[in-house]
Parts: sequence; structure tokens; C-alpha cells
Amino acid sequence: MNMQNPNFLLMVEGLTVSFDGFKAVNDLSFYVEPNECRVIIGPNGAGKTTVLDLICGRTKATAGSVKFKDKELLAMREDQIVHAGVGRKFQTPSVYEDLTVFENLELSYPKGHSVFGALTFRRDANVKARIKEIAETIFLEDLLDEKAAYLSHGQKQWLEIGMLLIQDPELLMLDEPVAGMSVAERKKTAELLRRIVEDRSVIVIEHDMGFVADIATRVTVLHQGKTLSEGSMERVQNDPKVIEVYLGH
Amino acid sequence: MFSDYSMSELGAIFAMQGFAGLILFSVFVLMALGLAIIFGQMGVINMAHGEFMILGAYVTYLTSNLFAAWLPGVFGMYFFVAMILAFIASGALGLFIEWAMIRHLYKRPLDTLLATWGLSLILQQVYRSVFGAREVGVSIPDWMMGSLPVTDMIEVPINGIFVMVLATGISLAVYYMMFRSSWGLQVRAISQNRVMADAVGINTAWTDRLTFGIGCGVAGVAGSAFTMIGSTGPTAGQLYIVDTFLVVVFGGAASLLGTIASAFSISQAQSIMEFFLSGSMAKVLTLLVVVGILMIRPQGLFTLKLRK
Amino acid sequence: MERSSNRLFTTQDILGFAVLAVIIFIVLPMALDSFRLNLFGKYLTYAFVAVGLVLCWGAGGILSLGQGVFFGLGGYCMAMFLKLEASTPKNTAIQSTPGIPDFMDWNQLTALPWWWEPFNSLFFTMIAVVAVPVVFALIIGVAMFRRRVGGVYFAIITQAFAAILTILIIGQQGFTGGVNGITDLRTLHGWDIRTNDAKEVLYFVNAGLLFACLLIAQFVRKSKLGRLLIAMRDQEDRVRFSGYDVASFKIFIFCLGAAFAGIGGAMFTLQVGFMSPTLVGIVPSIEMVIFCAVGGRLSILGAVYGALLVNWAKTSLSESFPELWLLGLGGLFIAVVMVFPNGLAGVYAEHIAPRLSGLFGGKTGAAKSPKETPAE
Amino acid sequence: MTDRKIPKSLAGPSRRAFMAGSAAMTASLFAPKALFAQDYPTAQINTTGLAVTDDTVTIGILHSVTGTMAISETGSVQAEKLAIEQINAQGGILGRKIEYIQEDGASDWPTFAEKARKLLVNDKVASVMGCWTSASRKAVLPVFEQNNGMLYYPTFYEGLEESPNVIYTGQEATQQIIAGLNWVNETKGAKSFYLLGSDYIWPRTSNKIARKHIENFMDGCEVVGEDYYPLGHTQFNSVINKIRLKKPDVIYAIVVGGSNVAFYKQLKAAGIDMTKEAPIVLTISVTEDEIRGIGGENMEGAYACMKYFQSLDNDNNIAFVKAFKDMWGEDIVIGDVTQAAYLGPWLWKAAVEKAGSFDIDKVREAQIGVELETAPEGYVKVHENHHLWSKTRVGRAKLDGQYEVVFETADLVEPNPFPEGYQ
Repeated sequence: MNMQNPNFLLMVEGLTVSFDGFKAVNDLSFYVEPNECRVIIGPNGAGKTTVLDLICGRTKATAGSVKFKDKELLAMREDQIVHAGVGRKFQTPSVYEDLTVFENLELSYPKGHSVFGALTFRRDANVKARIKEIAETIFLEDLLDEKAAYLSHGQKQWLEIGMLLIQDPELLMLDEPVAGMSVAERKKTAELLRRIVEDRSVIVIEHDMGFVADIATRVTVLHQGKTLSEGSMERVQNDPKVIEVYLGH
Repeated sequence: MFSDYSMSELGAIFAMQGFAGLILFSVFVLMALGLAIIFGQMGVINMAHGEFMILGAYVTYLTSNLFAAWLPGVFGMYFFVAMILAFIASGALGLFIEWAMIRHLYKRPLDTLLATWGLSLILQQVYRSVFGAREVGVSIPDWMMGSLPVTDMIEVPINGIFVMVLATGISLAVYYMMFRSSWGLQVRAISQNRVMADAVGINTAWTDRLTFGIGCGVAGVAGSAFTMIGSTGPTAGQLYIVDTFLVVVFGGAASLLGTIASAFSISQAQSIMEFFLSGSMAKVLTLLVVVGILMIRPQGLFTLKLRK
Repeated sequence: MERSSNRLFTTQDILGFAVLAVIIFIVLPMALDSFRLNLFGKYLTYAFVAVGLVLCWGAGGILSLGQGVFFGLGGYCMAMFLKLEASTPKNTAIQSTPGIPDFMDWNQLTALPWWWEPFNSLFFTMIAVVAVPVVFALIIGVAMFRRRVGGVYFAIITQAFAAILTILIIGQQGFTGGVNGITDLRTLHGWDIRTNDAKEVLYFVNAGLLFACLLIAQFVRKSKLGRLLIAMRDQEDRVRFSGYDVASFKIFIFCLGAAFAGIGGAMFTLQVGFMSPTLVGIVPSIEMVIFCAVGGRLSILGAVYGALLVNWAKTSLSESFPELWLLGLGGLFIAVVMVFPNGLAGVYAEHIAPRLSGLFGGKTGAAKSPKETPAE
Repeated sequence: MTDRKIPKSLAGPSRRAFMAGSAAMTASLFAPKALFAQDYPTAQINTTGLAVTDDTVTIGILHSVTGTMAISETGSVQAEKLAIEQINAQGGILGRKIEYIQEDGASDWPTFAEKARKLLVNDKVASVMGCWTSASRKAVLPVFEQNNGMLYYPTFYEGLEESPNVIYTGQEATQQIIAGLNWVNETKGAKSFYLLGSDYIWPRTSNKIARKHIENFMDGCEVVGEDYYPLGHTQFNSVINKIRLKKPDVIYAIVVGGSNVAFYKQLKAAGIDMTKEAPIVLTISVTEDEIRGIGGENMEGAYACMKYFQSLDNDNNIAFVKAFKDMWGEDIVIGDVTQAAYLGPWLWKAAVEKAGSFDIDKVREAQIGVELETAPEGYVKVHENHHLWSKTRVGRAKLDGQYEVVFETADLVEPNPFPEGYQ
């Protein structure tokens, strides 16, 4: 199914990675459209996080191709992939604990990314306005001067999402964004995601089926590094192969 | 450059040079094993490794004096007693240092480096105050000195054979402990996942201490063996530290097999180059090649590819 | 929403710089005789290295155990120039080949090696003092950081470089002066650097250069790059996935540290009057790390105090109790790691600054957590 | 050698003086010609502001007490302190007791320079006994020349230096090398030589002189190999194999420090029994001091070329060895450099008394031609090039770690720090 559809934002084809012979991701292909919210689910060890790692360049693929807006990502460095418009949030929140929320966002601001640029970067009005705007989106406008270390777990997750948003990526990849959140925080996060998806594509890894049903446009089920099933939430839920994998063992 | 020699001479020389390489290999293995256990399994940089070796050498010196004074009849055998005592002394010091210092620093590997460097300075001064600034002469039992004539041209030094046997023995012992004993299982479990190991009831604190102690003990045995081939003085331990670290890093820190492979390749390279070049240039070239390879392949020779 | 950390100097920074300036430019020269002042000048040359280490290690988490290499390269560049100037045909008339440095003559060299030639020019030398260490650092940095070697591995490999360079310098004595180093340096463009007056002038030149480096360091720390370094130290992957080429930042800061060290080395040569491989090896390299650690690995001003204090203690302790010096130094290493991980600057920020601010009733940032104590 | 101006009692300690045990008492008993301070007003004998009072004169001792060189330099410090004590016991110099300020060079050359400056500039010492390695001497040399100090340097060294501010009480290279090579050629019939050394200036320069001498001045002799190892190197099996391959008559070894121990142990272990003298091992870097670390059993049969051995059989030396052991312990050994260090204070004393002044310039002038009959090594004399006329001796190492003297030159060998034809 080699579809050369220029409408796809991301085309993953034949993606394979092996660790000492063990194929964590095996000949995987899938396609993401603009403004789609794709959720990847699957049992533990299915290779979900590895797929994100491969796309964003954190792990080098053994074979295959990942095309983003017709650019081959596999040949690019992580920072180049980011500049191409792909953002990545990690499973455990990774924010700069020693810096304030403001500084966390500022470091992610898409300007001054070269050595010289960073030396001469000035905190001008545009920067401040943009940071304020993002902070409002992620519910942290009152905590700008707080050190990130003092935020709650959920707030750190939001902050990390905010750090991605400020770069305005076209594709956002989120690894378990609601893990460890309270019910109230989950609701707020779902609302946040829905707003985010409005003008970009998102790939989300999630276990919480209720949350998945809440946000997903399409769902991909991974099993042993391969696509087991793909389609709408409803279709996937009724796929006997999926039921077999989740319940059979 | 070979035209001056007959074939049989050349053959003999290459045989002996190969043997020299094997001795150097054994020396490297002995130096590096203790460090590989500590660095590879615990991630701790022990800059005082050389001083733990020298402690073993001083213990050997004291033992030889004791035997000479009290048990001259069995002086030839003192070396074995000395090695056991060296293991105990260095190991005990290792346990103490782990308790007093290292255990507070597990999360700061670069800081252990500085702290153990400080420790090495202190140990040097202690040795100097106790044993004097001069090197001490350790008398070696007669049966260990001299060489075995294999053919009329090839002779192999007995102490070289002894070092090789010892290196093999200790490698096997370490291998057995790491992969066949419950301690080894615990050590490996901790190095994979400390939190989990803790959770399933492994006494991580004690295992760490024991690991550090055993690593230091092995260093002590190495130091004891080195009295046969090198000098015993307060600062002699410093001579070994760079070589030792490079052997371990080059091998791939987490792999004992890698340490042995790297000791083998470095020793052979150095030994071959020493034959064709001046000793100094051989050393520089060996170090440069090792560092060069490490730049291209920073994970070292042997390493498992792991999912992050 | 103006935040204090975005300004180049906070009130506290200004105070810190001012106090240090008063100590270095006024108190020390007035309190010390020419001999002691020269000694402190020598200590200050180590402070260049320590400041570089604060940037690399304290801020960037890159611990180099090979800073002696850069210190030595800078020092050797300067020494080569001075040696050429001292080796006039007239001064070296007794040699078989007059006009070349004495150690070359002893090693049967009959002509100056080509790579010594450019060091006839002071201008070239002044550039080389910075450029040679930087090029070295660049090569090491590109090779290592591009391949994401860091932490302990980086420390050990830089240490190996220190060992290699030492063996090379000693082994190639015809070109380098070997274990003796390059000695008997006399004049700089005809100006005798051995007189007491010259040494005083050099002290102030040295101090001025140090302050220039401190200002550069402060600028870097307070720029976005400075915050990025801290971010990288703690969450390298996050920085990378925020679109930064992490390696290039590490290379930059490593090269900057090397440049500082090179200047320090050159000033060392000028003030002490020779350069030798003992300044290049593993031991001095690690000692330079301890200067930085004692001062506080996060504080650029602390690094200066650290270098002064440790060396002053070394000189005075070894004058009165030579046997105890190693014990003291060893204990210092351990204490600074286990008890005062943030060194003098940490002690100041935790214990002294709060009292001071209580005394003056002012709010001078005493509430800052020790982990990110800025300069002083 | 007939025109010796210095009265024996001034030039050195008598044998009986040591036997008396208490040094203080012997001063008045056995030094009848001791000079009295009041005969030499301080203002007259010290016109340049040195640390000289009406009853004391201060000198400096500058060696490494810590670091890698402490091993070697300890003996020199002990010898210098012994000499100072003996001189004081005889009434001092110009009626003034010697006091000393000891500084630690810490095996670090910049520290040596720093301490030298301190001694000369701050302490104004009248002379300095010190340094061991060439590197430390090179580091302090400009300091001494600039501040016009006087250094007594005890180590045998590579030569190529002749500073007006240094008296070299050890041998320069030719004094140590040439006679020994001739001896091994003439008495042992040695024709082929393998030169080996630690990689730094002294072994390299010495081997260069050895090579020139072998190739240009010894008929039918050749150098079959030359090799250098970094300081501190401990693995010599490769070079031992090379030596086997080349089958030299003589291994000419200038290995130093910890490497020494490794080299000789491995040589023995490789089956090269030095007592069989095939090949002969000839060294210029192993004194009795070093043998203690190497072990007599590993050194037995090797030849060393020095100017002094502890076993030297003359009255001066017997008294010196006894005094040294009385002061520093029975099981101490004395090597070539230790003896040379012992000469320093005595040579300086002789020069000061000859000049009748502590002024550096006058002492320097007076120093030339000073003779010391009481030197443990025998009679020595200061050459105008600031080195000593000394004999060259060859000793054979015994199991107990002492050398048995097997050869000595008939006459004193002239020091020649810039040897023609050897460069």
C-alpha cells in the first residue's frame, strides 16, 4: 500500500529497528493526515515508545523510511527534525527543574537556537507576549516565576506540552500525557489536547481507553512491533485480533 | 630490518615477543579486573585504584619480612599467603571506604572521581609516613625468578607464567562470582535496575559494599603480584591509573569480557609496536589509537545495544 | 515582568565583582611584597582555568580532566616566542648552531623547525596562545560531543590526552625542551620580564585579563546560552528535542574554557619565566578541578577565590608542614565533595549571605537555593 | 697538589671527631683553629645584605620532600644536614653557626622556582644546597642568576651548562661515561653496546656521548641498539627480547626511578643472569640507594660507573659512613649523589673562609681552585668551570646491595661540560 499521497503529513513505511537481533519495530507502516489526532495503543513492549523515538531521531532505524512533508527524517539530526516541525514529549515529564516556568518556555522559544543566536538572544516584548499566551493555554499563567521543580506532576506535564506548543510544530508526539494525573487534571488535559489538535497533527500514546475515545481521530494498535489493527476507535475495539491480544493471554 | 637474522632466530623472537605480549596482557587484566567490577557494575570511578594495588604490594612486603624472620623454612611459599592477605587488606579498606564515602555519592559519578582522587593522595602520604619515601625491595622466592628454557633460543620467564596463571585464575573466579553466584546475580540485577532490585528484597546497600570491597581486593592481589615485576613505593600506584582506565573504557564499561578483549588488543598492539619503535613512541601511538577508536566508537569494544 | 536573572549584573553580582576587584587590584598589591605578589599572580593564572571549568563543568556538566593540556599549550606558545627572543646569535654564541634555542642545539638540531618560525612574531604568538588550545579543544570536542560522549567517559579520555601530550613533549625533547621544559626566558620585545618592576606590571596585566575573562564568563552565564547549559546538564534530551544542536553548545563552551586556560598558561609563562610538561599532565589538570570545586563549581568568582585559597594554602602549608600537605589536599578533595558540594560560594550563599542581608535589611537574593547560586 | 692552603681542621671533619659522639663537645676539643666571629665583623663580611648575623649565617636547603622525586632527594637532604651539623660542631663558618631553612620543591619545577625565589629574595640566604633533577635546576637557574645566589647542585647530570651561580658537585656526563666505557672495552673485551634509557634529557644526552665515544674513539666497537621508555614505564619484556636478538656484549642502561626496579627484575626473570656477564650490564643510574628498591638479588653482577661508592675504603669515607649512620640510622645506605650533596656545605665553607666574606661575588671568585682533602670520595678540586675534578670508578653490585669497587681512574678526571667531538 505504497500511497504517494501528498496530503499525508507523515508517512512511515517499512520502519524496522532491531536491538541485537530483537526487532522492536518490524516493517511498520502508517500514515498521518494533517489535523489528525492519531492514538497508538498496544500492550507493554509493543514498541510504541520506540516508534516515537524512531520518528524524532532518538533511536536510529535499521531500515525503512519516515517522510515528513516529503522530507526524509531518518537522515536528519534530532534538532533538525524539530526545526522541520516535529515536537516530542517524553513519557516522564522532562522539564528543567532548576529554571522557572518562564525560563523553561523561553528556552523552547523558536529563536536563538544557534550558539551565536543564544549568546545574543534578547528577551523582547514579542517573546514575553508569546510566553504569556502559551502559559495561559497550559493553565500556568500564575506560576511563571515558580521554579519548575516546585510544580505538581500534572503541571509539569502541561509545562512540557507548553514547551512544545511555543515552537508551533506541525506534528506533536505525546507519550502518555495523562499518566499520573488526577481526574480533574485529565479533563483539563483532554480539553487542552482538543484545542491543540485544531491546527496541527498529534500522535499520542495512551493506555487510558476513556481518554483515547475522547480525543482520537484514528487509532493504531501495535503488537510486537507491527500494526495489528488500524481505524476508528469503534472499529479497533471490535477487531477480534485486538481482543485476542488484550484478553487472550 | 629482518635481513640480519636467520629464520630460526626470527621465529624464536616472534615467539618470545608474543609471550611478552601475553605477559603484558595478563598485567593489564589484573590491573583492570578490579576496576571493571567497580566501574562497570557500579558506575563508580575509583581513582584510588592504584593505591589499593600498592596496599597489596606493601602487604606482600610485610609478609615476606615476617616469613623471613619467623618462618624461613617455608619462605618459598609466602607469596600465596601474601596474596590472600593482600586481598583481605585491600578488600577491608574497600569496604570501609564504601561505607564512609562512596555510598553517599552513588548519584554523582564525577564527584566520586574527585573524592577518590583525594583518597589516593591521602593513602600516598600514609604509605610515605609508614614505609618511607623510598621504594621497598620485596624479595621474591627464588623459584619465581629465572626462566624456563623451551628451546635453546626461547626462554620464558617464570614470573611471567605466574602472572598469566594468576590472571586466568582471577578472571575465572570473577566470572564465576558474577555469573554463577547469588552475589553476582544481585550485582547484575542492581546494575540493571536498582529500584527494582531493592523492591524484590535485595540488600542493595550491602551488595554495593561487597562489590566495592571485592573490586578493591582484586586490586590488592594484582598489586601483590606486581611486586614481581615492578616497584613498590608510595607513588607507584599512579603509574597504572591511566592505562587501567583506558583498558576498562576501551572494553566497554559494563562488560568483563570486553575488558579482557581490550586488555588483549592494547597489550598486543603495544608489544608489537615496542618491537619496531622506541618504547616512548610505542606508548604514545598505542594511547592515540585507543583514544582515536574511542572517539569513533565511544561505547567501547563490547557493549549491549539497549533500548533506551 | 523584568526578571533579575536576565540582567547582566544583579546588585549582588556588582557587589561581588567589586569586592574581588578591590582585593586583586588594591588589597593584594598593597599588602604583599613583590615576591608574594608574584606568587599570587601565578595563582591567578590558575584561576583562568578554574573559571573555564565553572562554565564547562559547573554549568555544562562537562568535566574535563585535561585542562592542563590547554593551559600548557597556551603556555608553550608564549614560551616559544620568549625562547626565540632569548636565543639571539649573540646569547647563544657558544652553541654549535648559534641562534637556535639551547635545547635544540643539545639535541643536534641545526636549524629551527618550520613550525617554530611563526613564533618569531609576537602578534602571531598572541593569536596562537588562544587559537592553538581552541583548535585542540575543537577537535576533541567535535569528535566526542558529536558522538555524545559525556560524563565519566569524557573525563577519562581528556585525562588520557593529558598523559599523551606529556609523554610526547618529554619524548620530543629536541623540539620541546623535553622534561626540562622551555626555560631561561628573559625578555618580551626587549622588556626584561625578570625584574621586580616587570613582575608587578605583569601581575596587573594578568589581573586585567582575568577580569576580562570573568566578564565574558558572566555574559555567557547570563545569556540564554548560560541557561541552556544548565538545562542541558539536567535534561539533555529535552534540550535536544527543543530543537537545539546540543553538541555545538558543548563544543563552544569547551573551546571557551580552553581559550581561558590558554591565556592563563601564557600569563603563567610570563610570570614564572618558564614552561614545563609538569604543568600539562594529569596531576595539575585534576588540581585545577579542585580549585574550581573549592571555590564552588557554580560560581565564576568563587573559582578565583578557590584558586587563590588552595594555592596559598599549598604554599604556606608546604612551607611549614611539607609532610602534611598531601593529607590536607586529599582531605580538601573529599570534604569539598562530601560536605561542601558548592564550595566557598555555597557556604557564602547558605550561611553568610542570609546574615548579611538580615544585617542590612536588604533583599539581596539570599533566598536562592544553593543549587543555582549565581556568581558569589 | 702540593700547594694546599686550607688547614686540615678547617677543610673537613677528622675521623676522631665523629667517634667522640657528641658533636657539640668536639667543636672545642678538636677544632683548635676555629675562627671567631669577632675577628670578622658582620658589616665587613656581608656587604650585600645576606642573612648573616654576628653569630649565625642562614642557608637554604631546597629538595623534594614530597612527590615522586622525594625517593631520590631524601639522601641529599640527609647528607647536607649532616655536613651542616659537623661544620657547626667545629665552630661554624667565620665563627658563625649555620642555620638552614628547608623548602620543599614537591617534585614540581615551578614550585622549585618559587621556593628558590623565596629563599633568595625573602630569606636572603647566603647559599642554597639543592635540586636533584635537571628540570628543577633549569627552573631555578634564572632565579639564581637574576638574584645572584649560589646553588650547590649534587647530582650527576648531562652537562651542557656552566652557570656562574652554580657549583656542580656531581659529575657531568663525560666524567661518568668515558672512563667506564674504556674500562669495559679494555678489561672485558666488550665490542657491541645496546643503549637503553628513560626518556628524558639526561639519559638521552648521556647515551649520545656514549654513542659518540663508542663509534669515534673505541676501535672496532659499535652501538647495536638504542631505546627509550617513558618515565615510570614498567614493562620491559619487549626491549629484553630486542636485546636477545641483537646479542650485545654490554647493555648500557640509564633507566631511572620506578622503571629501574621493573627493568632489573624483569631482566633477571627473563633469564639474563648478570653475574655471568653475558651480556654485561653497565649502568650510570643505579646507586646503592636504588638497589634497596630493586633488591640486591636482582642487581647482583651489574656494573655501575660512579665517582663514589659506599664501600670505598679510605679514612674519610669510613668516618663519613659512620657519622651518617649515627645520625640517620644503621640500615641507611649512601649513594653517589648523597656523597656529592655532602660536599656542598664543605665546599662553600672552604670558599667563604678563603674569601673571608659571605658576599656571593667574592665566594664565587674564591671557590675556583678550592680543594677538599677530606671528601669521602677522596681528594676533589673545583675546576674553573664550576665542576669538580673527580675520579671515575666502576663497581660491581653484590648480593647485599653494596658495590665492590673494581676499577678507578689513576688521576682525577677533568670536568668537561661542553665536550668537543661529542656534540
